[in-house]
Amino acid sequence: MTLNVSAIIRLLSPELILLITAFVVIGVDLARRRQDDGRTAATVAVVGLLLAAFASVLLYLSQPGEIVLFTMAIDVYGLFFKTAAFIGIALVIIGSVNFMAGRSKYLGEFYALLVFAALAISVAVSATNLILVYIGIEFLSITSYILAGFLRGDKRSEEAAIKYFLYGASAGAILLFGLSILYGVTGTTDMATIGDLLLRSDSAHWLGLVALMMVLAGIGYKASLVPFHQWAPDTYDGAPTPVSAFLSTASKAAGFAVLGRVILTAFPQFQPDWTQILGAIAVLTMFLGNLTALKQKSVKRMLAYSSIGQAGYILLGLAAVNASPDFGGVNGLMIYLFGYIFTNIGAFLLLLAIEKKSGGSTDMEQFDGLATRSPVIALLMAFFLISLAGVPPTAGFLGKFYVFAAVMNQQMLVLGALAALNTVIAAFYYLNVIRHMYFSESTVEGGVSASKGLMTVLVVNAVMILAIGVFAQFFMVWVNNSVTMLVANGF
Amino acid sequence: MDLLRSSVLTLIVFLPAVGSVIVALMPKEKEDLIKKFSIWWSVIPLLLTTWLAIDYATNFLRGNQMAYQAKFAWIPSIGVNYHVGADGLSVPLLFLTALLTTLGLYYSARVIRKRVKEFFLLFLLLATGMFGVFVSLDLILFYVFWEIGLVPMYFLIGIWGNPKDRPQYAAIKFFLYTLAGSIFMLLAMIGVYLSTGTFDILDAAAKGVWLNAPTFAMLSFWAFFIAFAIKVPSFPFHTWLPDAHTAAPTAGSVILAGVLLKLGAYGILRVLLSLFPGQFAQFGWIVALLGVIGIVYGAFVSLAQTDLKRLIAYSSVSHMGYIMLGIGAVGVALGMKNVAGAQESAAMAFNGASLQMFMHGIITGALFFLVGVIYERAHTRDLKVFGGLSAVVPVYYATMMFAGFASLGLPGLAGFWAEFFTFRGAFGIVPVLAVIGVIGIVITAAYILYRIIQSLFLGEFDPKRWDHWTTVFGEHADGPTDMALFEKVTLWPLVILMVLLGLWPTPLLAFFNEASVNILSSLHF
Amino acid sequence: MTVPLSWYLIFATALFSLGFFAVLSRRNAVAVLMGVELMLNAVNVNLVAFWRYLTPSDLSGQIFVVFVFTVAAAEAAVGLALMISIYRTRKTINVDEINDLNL
Amino acid sequence: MNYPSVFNLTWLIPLPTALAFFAIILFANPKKRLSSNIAVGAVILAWIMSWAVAIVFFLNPELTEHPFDLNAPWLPMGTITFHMGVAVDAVTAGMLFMVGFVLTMIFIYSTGYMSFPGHLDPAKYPDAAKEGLDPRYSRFFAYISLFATGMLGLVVANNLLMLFIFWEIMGLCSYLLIGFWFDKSYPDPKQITPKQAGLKAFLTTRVGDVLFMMGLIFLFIHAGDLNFQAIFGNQEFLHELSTSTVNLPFFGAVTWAGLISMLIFWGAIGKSAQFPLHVWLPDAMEGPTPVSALIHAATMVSAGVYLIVRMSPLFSAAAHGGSGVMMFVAFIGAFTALFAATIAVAQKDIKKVLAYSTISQLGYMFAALGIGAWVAAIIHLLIHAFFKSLLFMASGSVIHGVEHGHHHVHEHGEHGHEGYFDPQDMFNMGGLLKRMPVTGWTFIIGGASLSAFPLITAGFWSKDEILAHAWADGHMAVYWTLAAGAFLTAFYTFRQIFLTFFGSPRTEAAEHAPESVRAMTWPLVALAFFALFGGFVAVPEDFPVIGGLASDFMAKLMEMQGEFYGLHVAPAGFNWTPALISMTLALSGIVVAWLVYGRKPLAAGKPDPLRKPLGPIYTILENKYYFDEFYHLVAVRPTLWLAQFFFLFDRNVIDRIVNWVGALGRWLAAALRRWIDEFIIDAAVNGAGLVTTWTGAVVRLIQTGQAQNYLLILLLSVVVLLLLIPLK
Repeated sequence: MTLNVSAIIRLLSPELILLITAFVVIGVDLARRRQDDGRTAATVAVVGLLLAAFASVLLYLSQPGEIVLFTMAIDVYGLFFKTAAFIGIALVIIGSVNFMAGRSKYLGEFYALLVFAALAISVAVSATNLILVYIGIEFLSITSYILAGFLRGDKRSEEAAIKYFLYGASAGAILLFGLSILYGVTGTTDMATIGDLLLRSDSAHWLGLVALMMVLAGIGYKASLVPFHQWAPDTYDGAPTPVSAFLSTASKAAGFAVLGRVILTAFPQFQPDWTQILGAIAVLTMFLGNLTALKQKSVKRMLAYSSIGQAGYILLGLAAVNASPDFGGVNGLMIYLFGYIFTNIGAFLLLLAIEKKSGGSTDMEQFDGLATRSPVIALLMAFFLISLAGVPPTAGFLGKFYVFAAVMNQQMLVLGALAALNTVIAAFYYLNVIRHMYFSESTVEGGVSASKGLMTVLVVNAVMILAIGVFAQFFMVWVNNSVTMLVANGF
Repeated sequence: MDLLRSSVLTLIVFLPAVGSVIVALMPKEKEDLIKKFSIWWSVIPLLLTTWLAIDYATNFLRGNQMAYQAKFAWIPSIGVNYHVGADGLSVPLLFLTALLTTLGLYYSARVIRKRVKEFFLLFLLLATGMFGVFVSLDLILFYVFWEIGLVPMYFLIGIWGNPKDRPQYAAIKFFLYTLAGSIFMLLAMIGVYLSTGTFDILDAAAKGVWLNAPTFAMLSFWAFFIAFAIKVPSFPFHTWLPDAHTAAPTAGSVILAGVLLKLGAYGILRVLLSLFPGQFAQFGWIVALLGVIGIVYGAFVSLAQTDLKRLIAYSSVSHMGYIMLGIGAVGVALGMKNVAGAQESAAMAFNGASLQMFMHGIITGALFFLVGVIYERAHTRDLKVFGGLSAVVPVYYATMMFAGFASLGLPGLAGFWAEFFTFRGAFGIVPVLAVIGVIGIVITAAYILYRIIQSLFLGEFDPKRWDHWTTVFGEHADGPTDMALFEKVTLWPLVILMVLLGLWPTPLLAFFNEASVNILSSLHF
Repeated sequence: MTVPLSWYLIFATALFSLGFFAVLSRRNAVAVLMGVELMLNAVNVNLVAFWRYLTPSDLSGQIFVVFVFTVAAAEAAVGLALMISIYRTRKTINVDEINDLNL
Repeated sequence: MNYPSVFNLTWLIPLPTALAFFAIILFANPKKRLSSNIAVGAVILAWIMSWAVAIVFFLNPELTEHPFDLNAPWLPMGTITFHMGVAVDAVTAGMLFMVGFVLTMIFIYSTGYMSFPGHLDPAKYPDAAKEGLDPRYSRFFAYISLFATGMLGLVVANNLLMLFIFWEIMGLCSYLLIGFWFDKSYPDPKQITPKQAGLKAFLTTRVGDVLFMMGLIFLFIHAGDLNFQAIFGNQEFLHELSTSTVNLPFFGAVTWAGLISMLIFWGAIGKSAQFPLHVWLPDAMEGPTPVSALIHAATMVSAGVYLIVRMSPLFSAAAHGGSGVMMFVAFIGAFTALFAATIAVAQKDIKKVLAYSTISQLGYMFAALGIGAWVAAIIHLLIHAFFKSLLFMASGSVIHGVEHGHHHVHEHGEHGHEGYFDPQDMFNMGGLLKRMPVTGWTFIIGGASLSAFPLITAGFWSKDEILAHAWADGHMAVYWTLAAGAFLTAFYTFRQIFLTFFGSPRTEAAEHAPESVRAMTWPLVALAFFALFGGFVAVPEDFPVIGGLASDFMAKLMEMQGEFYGLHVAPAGFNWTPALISMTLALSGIVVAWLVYGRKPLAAGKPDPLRKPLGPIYTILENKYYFDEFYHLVAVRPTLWLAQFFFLFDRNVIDRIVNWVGALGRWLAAALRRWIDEFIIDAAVNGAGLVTTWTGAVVRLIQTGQAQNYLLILLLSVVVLLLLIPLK
């Protein structure tokens, strides 16, 4: 399939926009004056991200299914994740302007890095070639390391970065090892071809499995799946809060997207195997995340564990993937992630307001009586938490509903029951924060305040959460379309 | 008229939510405005439900149909619809909900003093959840409203609960317990879809659920049942109730006892009965058994209480047992199609259970208001410090007598009919269990008379025994003052209903009987 | 007589394990990073061997190796920068001493 | 069939008093006199209507063949509709005649009786004390109005469900009225107070009521209806009911008719205070005396008898089907008749004696029903109501007088003895006939009637009828038991009369007791008339001399009505032997009483002369065979104990289970953390160390930091995943 240049430019327009944006951001930053708090660079970055998102939507609407440059599939599946990730990162940027302004001198780089991360995600979720998968993941990782350690001189931030770095580098090597085996077995790096070839040769079966396991580890760590999750709590906890928001949402979504595409296109015939393994991993992830979150005293760390727990639910969609049009699993994963991005970004960014008041602490005590001190912030937090807990009519409910439905559809009753049980456990610690906010007497005087940008982000997130829950059909049409294409393409 | 009929349920359901949004937009200093607005706003659903009842009675009572239906696609890709409708079972319960909501708001306007705006906002939101459950004809919609009702109640208990009663513990227990049940119900609902291809209750019932997969059918049945049984609550899932009721603010307890508990029973009748008649026939005896245990056990435990509110909370366990007994009997009867008289008995048991839903709502609602009346004055609910109030606060005494005797099932007052019909049905179907159940009647009389009436009202009033009296408005007082006007306005409508329905239950019974005949005949019974 | 493919593979696996062992056993972060580089290069051996033995006509194996080199370099750059930054604040790059964030 | 139009009034009969109840509690409450006027007016209206209906029925005996029945649709029940309605047959007419009249008399009497009570402190209720009326005067009239509604409704109800409803409403009123003086307490903590008595009454009868309801429900299930005429007019159904059986644990196979009858009879046992549920009635005397007269003598307690009268066709069908339920009724009745009479002998409280006598007399009626003497039971029911309410009201008048006397003494400055004074204790009385002649003489008339003083009292005729039946039908055990009871009845009645009215006053209070107001004495006189002459409605036709002279229309009427219901209730006929025996026994009872108490009046402060000769038996009787203590031990205590047990069980077991689950979760969380820290990581590290040791490498080569622990886990996880592959 050969395409002319203009077609390629059209299809890669989101990536190109991001690339240009990133450089413009750096350029703007170079021209920045002292008193500027990075607002200009951030604005450019946000505009670029939103433009890219817009471009993705336009592309989505044209229902493409082309492979560009032999390595990138510009299909609705990828575009869905791109859109979600771009919007998510844009929200993170808007919310973090005030926070970052006082903390770092290199604001332009920060926003540029986030744009680069968006680009990395964009590449990764489109990749149909092992090489590009690896490049995309590593690109994302490297930007993430820098972002996590962005607050130079901040011990926690640095530690978060180095832990993430060491873990990520090793995991990347394992991923690479796995990919090399895949290449060795099939002689190609194109995933669709690999899928075909593996289907035809029985002898390569066990080697394929080895590759699968390694790929699972190498990509699974991005999605913070147990047992590849251990970096996550420390990194989410230590990294600057906007970065944690990014890592636990857009980056994680990319992990799931890539994992989904790889195992669906390269390993379709291993479905019986990965169904079981992913199911087990999902259960482990849920239990470990939720049970550990129970004990946390810092809300940020609690959210870190909670996002591990959430990853477990999301993975259910992949574990229970099937060909049914309504509860196929992948659509559950996607709608879950879509809602989760808004919810978790909201919850994490809201911590900025708390940190500002407390000087960095996000302990439960900081939340005591928040409802009387800052009712709007408390209400938003409660709303995010309720969505995370999966109470209707929020996005969190819709996502859970779809992944549960997929699990039930595959008649994995035990898995469904365990997931349901986890919902209850999780509700306990989410409600615990609400309890502190609404029921407890304040131990701290005075309300917390959020900058305009942050407030906007929080409200937008809340509205989106509600919108996804209520106008579910609108979003489900998008999701289902994406899945249909994916299924038509490979699976 | 047709437009009104097709939109009235939607209006009833969402008006309170709209009201709570409006309250949210009001400045929180304007407490008076918030209170007045909420009360009057809640009157609109009350009027609408009243109209609904009258209209249903005049036009649909012999029509054998689900009236006021409205159906829009919500998530058409999986066949989830916004599908609402009301029949003889839901119409009275809608009215009950509207009535208790208005009364609760009206009462709370006088006694809620902290965080007023949030209270009224949440209370209105709660109404949406409750109305929604009673009109939903789609499983997912049902679940959504079911959960929506959960959240405001959590806040009501936690924030406005009495600090002495561990409200935070009670609130979280209430929430988690209910959630634990309902999340499995969600799985079962998905199962219904996978089996029938629809989430619509009526369609799914017509198609039959898991007809060829008895194991799935059984699992689904239990998932649904446990969710409902927790909400009812049926023994042994009842332990959240005493804590929640005791801790909740007065109006919260009223709604909790008056309406929220009914959601579970309603769910069993509306959802479980029509979707899983086969399993119901098979396991109906367990339902009935739990009901009987609940009746007797709850009554005995009530008898041991010395805290007035906790006593009434446990009495709810006992009274909800009647509902479970009735429902269980209906289930057992489904398996007795060839037995003469089983059909009649089933209809009566159905009527008894649904009557109990309504009657318990007004009676226990009134009782919780009455607890509030004394608590606002004495600031204790310990029965040991009272006595002789009959001579001091005669109006309060009289009101309590009506509610108390209605609660113990005295003929001529509302509670009797529920008991009578339940037992009439149960004796025809599960006589052995029913015989055990009647022990509860005696014990009920014992705790109402011995614990409540005697401790509170009889004997000589001794002002020395308790000296923290205030008036209901918080001013110091030397002894109890009789019910204030707003308390009378709150309680007397309920008392009037108790008497009227006690003497002439026919109008209410007509609704329920219609539903029972329809639902049972739709089960080819 | 040519060297069989399996020799390369065994060598690569050994190298990979050695790298991993270094990653696990060295306390100095720079040494850990070197371990990672070793692992990546082990894979490169794999890739080149596969290319040479299986698909000499298709360049994708070689391209892969080139990209791995690039990525490894970028990774090393970022990693070293991080370590410098850490050394400035902590005066150590001992991995086991960088441990303020706990479970 | 054209009915006299007055029958259409029937459904209105319970209405005026019901309206009076609501009018008083809602509006008239603060105005005491207005309240009583409303109540009295309402009851007079009810009385007029009752008598209109009753008398018209008496005048048209052919109506017994077509009892009046008026129905209106009421309760939709599945596909059928249950009807409410009223019916008038001879039994209803007779009851209406009695109830309407007695109610009115007692209402009027109450207006006088409910003056400011002695146990209250006038300082606390200045307004009421000034008026000289009970502070809760209005409330009292509201309650008795409601009660009147219950009783009248019960009588006119045409189905068992309505009967049950009114039955329970009366139970409520009984509870409220017994505990009317809820703030009364006694220095002796063992003495039961009104509030406890009310509770006891309600709960005891509740036991019976629940069984009654079960019977009702079973009947409903089988008959599909509860209308009396529908059920009893259907001989086929009754036959079927008496032949189909049900297997019960312990009892084996019994017929449905037998079971239902038995259950319903238990309702009557509770309501009519028969053994073994008799314990509440004596304590019910804690209520104001009009209440005792009304509820616990004339009307409510006899409703139990009325119920069995109503249900007799079923009982008789059950008996035909071989069930022993009729024998059981006869046994309980006869036993109670004698049993209660023995207790009455040793009571010192004027009202308690009457209470036990009521129990005993109700026992006669049940015995009559048990042996099939349907007519006799009804007649005795009606006549007993008159003389027993008379006796109670007269005793109330006495109490009132003594209390006033007591106050009089106190007001005049003799504060010598501050101890508790019991105005109901007969040993505090004596010689009252002179002080209170109307009360005294009417009491004596009532007492004579109760003792079945031959020929001139109504009680003689009605009781004789029962005894004659027992004799004629060969129920010798019943006969002799009842005859012995008759002796005791005469004895304790005249013991009471002698102790109260004769001799000289034993206390100053009795000395100063005034005659009661006219509102109280006039009803006594009116009732005395019926106590004397009411019996002439049932003089056996073949009674010597007066047999044909006096009318026996009532007996005839009931006979006809009984025939209609398929009950064969031919009159026993007059027989000298039993008549003479019972006459002799009654008279000898009076004579013995005179010998013990009348011949040599008891002096003040002296114990009961019976105490010595009877010895321990007296103590047992005085303590009512220790039934209260026994029930306390086997019913009350275990119930409370059980309640406590269940409560603790709930808190400590069932509730804990949930908390345990919660705690388990938290524990797991903690454990997981520990486990990961200590077990997995340490083990992994140690394990890796071991491996290195084995391979001869440097010991403790691996000294991981936390980040490297993570990496180790990463490695191990991958290894584990790879190890899974061979399992495939």
